[in-house]
Amino acid sequence: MTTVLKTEGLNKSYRLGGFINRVKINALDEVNLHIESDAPVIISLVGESGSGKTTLAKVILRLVEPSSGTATIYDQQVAGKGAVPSKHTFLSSIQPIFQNPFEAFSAYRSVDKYLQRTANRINEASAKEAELNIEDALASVGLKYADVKGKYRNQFSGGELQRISIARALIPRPKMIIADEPVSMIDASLRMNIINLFLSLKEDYNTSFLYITHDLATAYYVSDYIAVMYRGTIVEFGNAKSILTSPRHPYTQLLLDSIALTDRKWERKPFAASDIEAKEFQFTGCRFRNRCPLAEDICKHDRPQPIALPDNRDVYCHFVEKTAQKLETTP
Amino acid sequence: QEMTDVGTPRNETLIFQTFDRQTQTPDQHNPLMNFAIWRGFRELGWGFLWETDTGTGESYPELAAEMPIPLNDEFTSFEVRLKQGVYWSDGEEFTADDVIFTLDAYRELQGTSTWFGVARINAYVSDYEKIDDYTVRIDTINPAYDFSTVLGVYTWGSAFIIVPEHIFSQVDNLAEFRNTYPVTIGPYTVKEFDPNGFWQLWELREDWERSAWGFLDEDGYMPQYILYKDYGPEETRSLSFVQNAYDVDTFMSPDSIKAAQARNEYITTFSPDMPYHNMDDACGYGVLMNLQRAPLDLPEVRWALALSLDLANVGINSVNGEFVASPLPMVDTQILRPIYFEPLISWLEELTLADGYQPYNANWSAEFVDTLGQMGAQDLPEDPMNFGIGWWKYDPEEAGNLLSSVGFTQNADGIWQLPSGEVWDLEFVIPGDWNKVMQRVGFSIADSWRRAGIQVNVIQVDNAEFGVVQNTNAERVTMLNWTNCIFTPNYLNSWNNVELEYVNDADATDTNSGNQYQWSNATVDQLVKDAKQIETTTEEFRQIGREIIQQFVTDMAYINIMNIPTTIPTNEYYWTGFPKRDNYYAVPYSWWSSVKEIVANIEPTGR
Amino acid sequence: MIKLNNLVATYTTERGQVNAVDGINIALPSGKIIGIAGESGCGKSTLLKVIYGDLIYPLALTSGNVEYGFTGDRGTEVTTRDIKEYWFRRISYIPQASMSSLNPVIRIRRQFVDFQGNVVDEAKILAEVREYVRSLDLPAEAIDAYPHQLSGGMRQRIMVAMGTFFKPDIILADEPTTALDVVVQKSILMLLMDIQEQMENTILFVSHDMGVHYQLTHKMLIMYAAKVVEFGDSEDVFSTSLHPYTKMLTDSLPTIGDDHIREGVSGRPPSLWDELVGCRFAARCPLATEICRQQEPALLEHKPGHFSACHHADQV
Amino acid sequence: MKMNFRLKLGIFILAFFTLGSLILPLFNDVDPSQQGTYFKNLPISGDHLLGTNTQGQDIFWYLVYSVRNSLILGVGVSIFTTLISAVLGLSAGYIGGWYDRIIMILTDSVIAIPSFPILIVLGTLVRGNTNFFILGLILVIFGWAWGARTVRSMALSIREHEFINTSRFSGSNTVEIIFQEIFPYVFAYMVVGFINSILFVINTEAALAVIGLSKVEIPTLGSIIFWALNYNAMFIGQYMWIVAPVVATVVLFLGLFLTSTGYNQMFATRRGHA
Amino acid sequence: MGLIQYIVSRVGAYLIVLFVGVTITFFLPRLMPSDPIEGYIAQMQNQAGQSMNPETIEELRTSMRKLYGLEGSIVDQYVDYIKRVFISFDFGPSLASYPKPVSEFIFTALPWTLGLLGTALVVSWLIGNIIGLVAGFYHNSRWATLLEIFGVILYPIPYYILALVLILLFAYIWPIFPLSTTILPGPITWEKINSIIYNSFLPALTLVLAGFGWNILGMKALSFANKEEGYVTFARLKGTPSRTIMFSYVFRNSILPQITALALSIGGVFNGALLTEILFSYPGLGLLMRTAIGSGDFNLLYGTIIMSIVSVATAALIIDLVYPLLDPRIRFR
Ligand SMILES: Nc1ncnc2c1ncn2[C@@H]1O[C@H](COP(=O)(O)OP(=O)(O)OP(=O)(O)O)[C@@H](O)[C@H]1O
Ligand SMILES: Nc1ncnc2c1ncn2[C@@H]1O[C@H](COP(=O)(O)OP(=O)(O)OP(=O)(O)O)[C@@H](O)[C@H]1O
Ligand SMILES: [Mg+2]
Ligand SMILES: [Mg+2]
Repeated sequence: MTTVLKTEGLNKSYRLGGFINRVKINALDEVNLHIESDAPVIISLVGESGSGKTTLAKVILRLVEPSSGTATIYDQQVAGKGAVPSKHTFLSSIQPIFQNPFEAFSAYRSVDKYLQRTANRINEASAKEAELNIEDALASVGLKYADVKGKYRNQFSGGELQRISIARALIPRPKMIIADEPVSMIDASLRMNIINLFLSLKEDYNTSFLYITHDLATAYYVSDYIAVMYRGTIVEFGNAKSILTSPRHPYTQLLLDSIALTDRKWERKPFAASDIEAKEFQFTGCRFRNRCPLAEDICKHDRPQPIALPDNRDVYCHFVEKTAQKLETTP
Repeated sequence: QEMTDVGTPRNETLIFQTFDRQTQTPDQHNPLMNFAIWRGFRELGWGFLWETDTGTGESYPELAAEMPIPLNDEFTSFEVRLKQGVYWSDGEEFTADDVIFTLDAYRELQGTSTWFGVARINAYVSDYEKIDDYTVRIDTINPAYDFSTVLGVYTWGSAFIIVPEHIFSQVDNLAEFRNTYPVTIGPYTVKEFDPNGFWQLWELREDWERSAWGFLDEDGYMPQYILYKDYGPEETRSLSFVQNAYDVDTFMSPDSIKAAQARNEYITTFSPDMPYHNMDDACGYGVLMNLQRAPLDLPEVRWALALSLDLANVGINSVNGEFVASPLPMVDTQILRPIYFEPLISWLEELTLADGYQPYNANWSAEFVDTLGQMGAQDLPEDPMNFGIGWWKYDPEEAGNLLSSVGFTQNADGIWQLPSGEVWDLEFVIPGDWNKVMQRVGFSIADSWRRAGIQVNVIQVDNAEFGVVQNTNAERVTMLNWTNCIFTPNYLNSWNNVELEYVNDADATDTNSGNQYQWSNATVDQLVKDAKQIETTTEEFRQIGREIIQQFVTDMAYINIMNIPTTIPTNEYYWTGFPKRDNYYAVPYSWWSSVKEIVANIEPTGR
Repeated sequence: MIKLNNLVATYTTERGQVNAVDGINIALPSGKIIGIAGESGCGKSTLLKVIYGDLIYPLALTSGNVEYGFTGDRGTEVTTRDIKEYWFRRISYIPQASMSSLNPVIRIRRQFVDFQGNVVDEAKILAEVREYVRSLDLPAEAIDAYPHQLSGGMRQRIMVAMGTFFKPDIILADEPTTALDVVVQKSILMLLMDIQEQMENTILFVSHDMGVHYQLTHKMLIMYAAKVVEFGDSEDVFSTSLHPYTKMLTDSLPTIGDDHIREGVSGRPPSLWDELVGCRFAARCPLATEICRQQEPALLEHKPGHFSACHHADQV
Repeated sequence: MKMNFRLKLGIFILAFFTLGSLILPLFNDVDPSQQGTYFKNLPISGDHLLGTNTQGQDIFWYLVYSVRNSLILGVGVSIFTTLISAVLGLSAGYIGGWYDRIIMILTDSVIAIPSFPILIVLGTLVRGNTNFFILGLILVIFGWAWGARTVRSMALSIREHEFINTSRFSGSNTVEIIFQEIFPYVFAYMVVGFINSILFVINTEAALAVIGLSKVEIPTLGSIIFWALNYNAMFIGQYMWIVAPVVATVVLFLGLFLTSTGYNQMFATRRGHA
Repeated sequence: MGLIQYIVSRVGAYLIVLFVGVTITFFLPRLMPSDPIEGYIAQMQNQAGQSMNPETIEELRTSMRKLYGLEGSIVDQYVDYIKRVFISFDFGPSLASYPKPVSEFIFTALPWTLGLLGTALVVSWLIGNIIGLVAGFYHNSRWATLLEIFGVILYPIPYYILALVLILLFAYIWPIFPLSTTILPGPITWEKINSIIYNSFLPALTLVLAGFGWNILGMKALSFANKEEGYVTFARLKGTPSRTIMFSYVFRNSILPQITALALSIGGVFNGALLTEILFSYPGLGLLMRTAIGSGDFNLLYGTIIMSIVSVATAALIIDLVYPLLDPRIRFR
C-alpha cells in the first residue's frame, strides 16, 4: 500500500494583530490524516472559511513551514523536520491550483508565460512539445491558447483565470494536485466538465487530488475521502459518501444544512453566524462548543479525540452517539 | 539712521571681510594658546614692543620707548626700554612686570602650548631680567640682528605677545584659560562676537589715546566700532559689497571686482590703472619642485618647464591680466625693486644657458600690455614696468631642445617621454577651492605645459595636505606655492636655512624643517652663513642677497611667477582714506599690522 | 423598471476591441432580486459595470444606455450619463473581492463614511452607522477594526452593510459569496434577503451557484457569450426553462446522495474575438439545427414575462 | 505598440542629446578644454554659437563635449548602481534570513556614513591618479545602497504574493523569480532611481572634481559649472557660461523623465489600465 | 518572532551598523596623507612668516603628539577610541583648536544644522510628496502635469546655482532677505527667534526647492502604481470624492516607503549641510566637517561623521520601531 497522504500531529500557528492586541491563531491544530491506497484517490477538504484548509495545502506544498508535525505524500515526506525532497521530483509529482486566481498570476507578466515555463521546466519539453502540452491542457478546461496568449491577468474574467490555473497544474501530469477551490468562479456547466476532468485524470493518469472546496455537492460527486475542518481542527474525516450522506459531527451537519439547494427553499428563521473567529481559535476544549446544540461542560475543557466509526471514519466529538439522528441545528 | 547687522550705527562702524571666513575658536583670546587670529585680535586689541611700518618695511617702537639697545658686540644681549603712560583697558598701567611675567609664562608653557610663539621665543631667548619698572634686559641664544622683528613684529607675524600680569597671574591653568572678553592694550576691546565664529565686533576704548598705539592717530578720530564679518563666498560676498554692506574686502577675484565696480561707483581699487591691485604682498606664487627627484634634479628640465610656461596667457586667463610678473625668487614690490631688481636687470639680459640660449625677455611687459590692448583692456599703464621688469621667454621649442638634450623624446602624439621611454607624467599639486586664485593659476599653468606636450596631472588638495606636500619630499613632485615671503630687505627670514644640512632625501617622509626648496647649492649655503653674521641693513648684506638670487635663477631652483595679486577692493561709501597708490602710507591689507595705520588714517564720509 | 436599451460595451486591448456585452435590450422590474448566471467570461461583470456606469478605460459603452427608473435630484430621469452622481446613495455595488476592496490602513468605520463627501457631523453619521450595523446583527466592534483583523465572511458582510446603508434603489452584487463556506454564505444571503424585504430595492445578483439563485432570486437572467439568452421568473426558469443552456446549467449539477454521472456541457463557449454568426450556443446545443447556425435568435417573450433567445424554445 | 506623446518627446530629447554629443565632435578639431584658444568673453556670434568664456574657450564646443562625457559617465554608473541595488535588494528581500540581515547591515552602514567626508579622504588617497573608471567605481560604491534598501522593502511585500508560488511551481528558479516576478513590480521605481542616479552622477562629478576625485579639466556638465562658478560667471555677466550647462542638464533630465514616465504609462495601457 | 525579539534584533542591527560605521570612520582618515600635526606645523610657519629651526619643530611635534593622544599603536588608539565613543560619547579634543573638546563644537553646531536642514527636509518631503501624489493620481490632468514638470525642471538644477539665483532675486534685486546670516549671541528671546527665522529663510527655501524633486518622482511612481489596487477602485465605485481617495487611500498606502526614505535621507542632510552652510555662512555641522577636513583635524572629523551616523541610524531605527503603528498590516514573523 502506498501512503497517499499522511499528516502527523501537524500544527501551524500564526500571530495576528499589532503590538497590543495580538492573538495567536492555531490555523492547524493537531491535524492527523492518513490515507493508504494503491489506486489514486480524491480527497475533499471542506469547512468553514478560515478554518485552515489553505494552510494545510500550503504546508503540503512546502510553502508554509509547520510549527510541528510532518506531512507525507506518496511515501515521501514533504513537510516537517527532515523533509528535503528533490526539487524536480517534488514539482513534477505535486502541483497546486491556488485559491485566488487573480493573485495567482503577476500583473506584469502575461499568464501564458507561466504555462510555458511549466512545460519547459517540469516536462522538460521542447518548444514544440511545450506548445502542444499547453494547447492540450487549455483545451481540457475549455480555453483556446490563442485567446490566452500575451494577455495579462486583469484582462481575464475570474473563471477564465481559474481555468488557466488548472491548465497549468495539469501540464506536468503530477501524481497529486492540490486544488484550492479550483472551480469557485466557474459556472455550473463548465464546472462539471472540470470535475469530470479530475475524475478522468484520476482514471487515466493516476492523479490524486486534494480538493479543497465549499461546494459540497461536487465534493460528494468526486471524492473518495473527505475531511471536514473547523477552526484549525479536523472534526470529521473518512469516507466521503458516508460522511456527506450521514454526517456525525454537529458542524458537518450544520454545513450540510446550509447548502443552497435548487429544490427546497430555506426556512426564513433568524440566523446568526458566528463571528468571534479569533476567540474560538483560543478555545482549549472543543472549538465548536459555542455553536453546538450538544455542548456540555466537558466540551469546554477537553479536546475531543477521534472516535473511529465502523463506516471508516473518525469523528471528533464527545457525543458521537447522540448525533446519529438528525439534530436541530440552530446554533 | 542705518544700523549694521550687529546693531551698531553703520556710519560709525568700519567693516572688514574676514580673512578665513569662520573661526572655530571665537571665544579664545588667550594669546598664549592658539587663538582666533584673523579677527583683529593682534592688530586692534594688542600691542608689541616694536611694530613694522608696512609702507617702508622699517621697524618702529610701539610699547618700547626706543629700538633695542645691544649690550655686547656679539649681539646677544639687549636692553629694552618701555614707554611710560601706556594703560591696559581696565586702567592698569603697562610695566616691565608684564614683560617678565609673559616671558615666565612662555617658559612654563613650553610643551603644553599650541601657540607657535612659545616655542619660537623659548628657542630664541636665553635669559632676562627686570631692571626697573620700565626697563628689562633680554639675552638671546644666538647673535640676534633680528631682535626687534622676533620680539616685535615682522610684517604681520608676532611671536611675542605680552599679556597683562594682573589678570593672567590669577589664572590657575594658563593652557586652558580662554580669556573670552580680554583686557586689551590696543585701543579697542571686544564688544561682542558670534559664538559660531562668523563675526567679531570691536569697540573703541574711551581712553584709547593711552593705549599701545593710540599715538598713531593724528586727527584725534578713530572709528567707534570695527567689525570683522564673513559675507560668504565670493558669489554672495560681491553682492553684499555692491550693497555697501562692508568696507574692505579680501581677495576678491579681478573679474568680480570689475563687475562690482560697474554696479557701484564707490567701489575702488588700489590703483586707477592696470594692474589695479596692490602687489606688495610679501609672498609670490611660484612652482616649487622636488629638486632631488629625477628628472627634476636636472636644471635643463626645470628650465624647460619655465620656458614652456606661457605667463601672459596664464595671467590673462586666471587673474584677468592683473598681476606683476617676477623672474627673481622674490616679490617685485615698492620696497624691494630698487634694492634687488633694478641692479640685476642687465645681468638678466645677458644671462645665457649652457647651450647659449638667452632665456630672458626684457620686453615681456611691453608685449603683455600690447596683448591686453588688443583684447580691449582699459586703463593700461603708461609704464609697462607696472607689470614687472620682464619674464622668461615663452619658447616651447627651446624647452624641447633642453629636454632632448637630456635624453627626453616625444611620442607620436607629441607627448614628452622620459629617457626611459615612459611618458613623463608630471604631478602638479595646487590648492583646491580654498584658494581660488591659486587654483586658477595652477590650472592655467598646467594648461600651458600641456600645450607644450608635457603631460600634467593636476592634484588639488586641501589646506592641511597642502602643508604636508610643501614640507615632505616624498609627497612632492611639483607644486604651486606661495613662497619666499620677503617683505623687508632682510631676506634672511626666508632664506636663513637654505643650507645643505637641511636637505633630505628625495623620498624622505619626515617633515622638512628648513630649506623649503630642498636645494643643495654649496655656494648659497656659504652665502647664507655669511649673511647671518652681518647687520641686516648694510649694503654688504644686500649684495650677498643679490648673489643668492643669481644662484636661484641660474639653477632655476624654483620658478617664481608673480607677486600674490592681493586684490583688496574698498568700498568708500562710508569711509575714505584707505591706502592707495597715490596715498601710500601702508599696505592695504586688513590682516597685517597695516590695519593699525589704516584705522588711524581713515575718515568717515558722513554718509 | 430598469431599462437596458440596446447595450453594447467594448473593451479596448492591445489586440483590438472586444464586445463583452453585445446588444442587450431588456427591462428589469424594480423591487425584485434578479439573479444573473451564465458561463464564466460571458460578460456578467461587464454588464454590472455598465449598469453601474463605471465606464472607464478600457471599457466603453459603444451604444445604448440604461434608464434606472427613478428621477434624480434635478427631477429628470436618471440614465447612464448621470448615474455616477448617485453612486452608493441610490445605486450601490458589492464586489466579490472583499479582501482587496477595503483600504488596509484605515479603520472600517472611516470607510463607511468617507464616500459621502463633506460630512457635516461625522459623529452623528458614525452613530447611525453603528446603529445600522447593529440592526443587521453584526457586531458593532467590527467597524472599529482594520480590515485584516476580520475574517473573510465578516468582511463580506461589512461590504453588504456598506452597500445598503443608504437604502439605495438598486444594489449590484457581483459574486459576493463565492469564496465563502456555505454556512457563512447562507448568513449573507439571508442578510441580503432581509434587507431587500425591508427596503424593497432592486438587487442584481451575479452567481454561479444555481442553488443560491434558487434560494434568493425572484427573477433570473441567463447570459451566454455577451448576450441574454433567457429571462423570467425564477420559478419558471428553474422549472420550465426555455433555453437549452439554462437547462444544462440547472441539470448538470450533482446533488448529494445522487450518484449519477453528470455530463457537463461539451465543447467550449465561443471566443468573443471570433466573428459570431447565428446562435452563439449552437455549437454546443443538442437541439441545434441549420437555422441556429445561420441566424441569430432574438430575445422573445415566449410566455408572459418569460423571455428566451432560442429558435427552438418550444422544444426545450 | 503605440507610443504616447510623453514617450515620443522624451525619446526625441534623449536622441537629440546622444546623437548630437556623439556626432558633433567629429566635426571639430580644437581641443575645447584648452585655455586661451580664443579671446575671452566674446559675445554670441556665428563663430562662437554661445560666445567664449573667461578662460578663452568656446562655450558651445565645451558644452558638446561635456554632454557627451557626462552622458557616458552617468549612464555607465547608473547601470551599475541600478543593477547592484536590484540584485542585492531583490535577493535580500526575497531570500531573507541571514543573507538579508548581512546585506542590510552593509546597506545601512553605507547609507549611514556620510559620503562626502569619506570621498574627500578617498580623494587624497587616489591623489589625482583618477580616470573615469575609478570615478565611476567610487560613484557606484556610494550610489547603490539607497536603491537596494527601497527595493528590498518592496520585495519583502511582493514575495508574499501568490504568483510567486505559481512561478515556483512552474519550475522557476530563484534568479528567475527575482527577475521575472519581483523585478517588474519594482521596475517603475527603479527607472526613477536610474534617472535620478544619472543626475546624481552629473552633479556629484563636479563636487568630486573639486576634491580631486575627478578632473575639472575634462569637459563635463559638472566641470563647466565648476568653472563658471569659480569665475563667478553670473555676477560678471557671463550668463551663457552658466545658463547653457544648467539648461542642458535640465533638458536632459526632462528627457529621461519623460521617457521613463511615458514608458510606464504605455506599459500600463498595454496591461489594460487607464 | 515576538515583539521583544523584534525590538532586540532591530536594536542589535542598529548597534552593529554604528559599530561598522565608527570603525570605518576611524580607519579611513588615518590613511590620509595629511598628518594633522605636520599640517599644523606648516600652518604655523606660514602664519608666522618665519621658519622655525628644526629643533623647535621637533620639540613641538613631540609635545603635540602627546597632547592629542596620538601615541601608541593604531590598535591601541582604536580600542581606546571605541571605548571612549561608546561609553562616554567623548571624541577627545579638537586637534586644530586644542584644547577645545570636539563635543563642544558639535553641540554648538548641531542645533543649527538640525534646525535648518531638518525643517527644510521635512517641508520639502511634504511638498514633494503632495505634488508627486497629485501628479500620479491625476496623471491625465493638465494641472498635475504642469506641477510635476515644474518640480522636474527645478530638481536637476545644481543646488549651488539654484541658491545663487534665489539669493540674487530675494536678497539683491528685491532685498527682502539678508545676503549672509547674522546671528546675535544672547539668550533665546522672541526677537532672537524671529531673527533666526529671518536669517534662515532663504537657505531653507533653497533646500526645499532643491529637495522636493526626488520626492515628486518617487511618490508619483508609487501613487501611480497604487491606483491600480482593488481598494482604490472600490473607493471610486463608492463615489468617494477623489480628494479623499487621493489622501486616505492612495497617499496613506504609498507614503510608507517614503517614510523610510525620509529617515534615510537624514544622512543627506549632513552632505547638504555642507554647501548650504558654506554659501550662506550658516553655522553648523557641515561647515565643521569642512573645516575638520581642511585642517586635518581627525578628532573633529570623527566627531562630525559619527554624529551623522548616529542620526541616520537612529532615525532608521525609530522608523522601524514605529512602522507597525503606521502600517496596521505589519505582522511579526
Ligand atoms: N500568513 C498568515 N499570517 C497570519 N495569519 C494567517 C496567515 N495565513 C492565514 N492566516 C490565518 O489562519 C487562519 C486559517 O487560514 P486559511 O487561509 O488556511 O483558511 P481557509 O480554510 O483556507 O479559508 P478560506 O475558505 O477562506 O480560504 C485564518 O484565520 C487566517 O486569518
Ligand atoms: N479589462 C479587460 N480588458 C479586456 N478584456 C476584458 C477585460 N475585462 C474582461 N475582459 C473580457 O471580457 C469578457 C467578459 O468578462 P467579464 O468579467 O464580464 O465576465 P464574467 O461573466 O463576469 O465572468 P466570471 O463569471 O468569470 O466573472 C471576457 O472574455 C474577458 O476576457
Ligand atoms: Mg483558503
Ligand atoms: Mg465576473
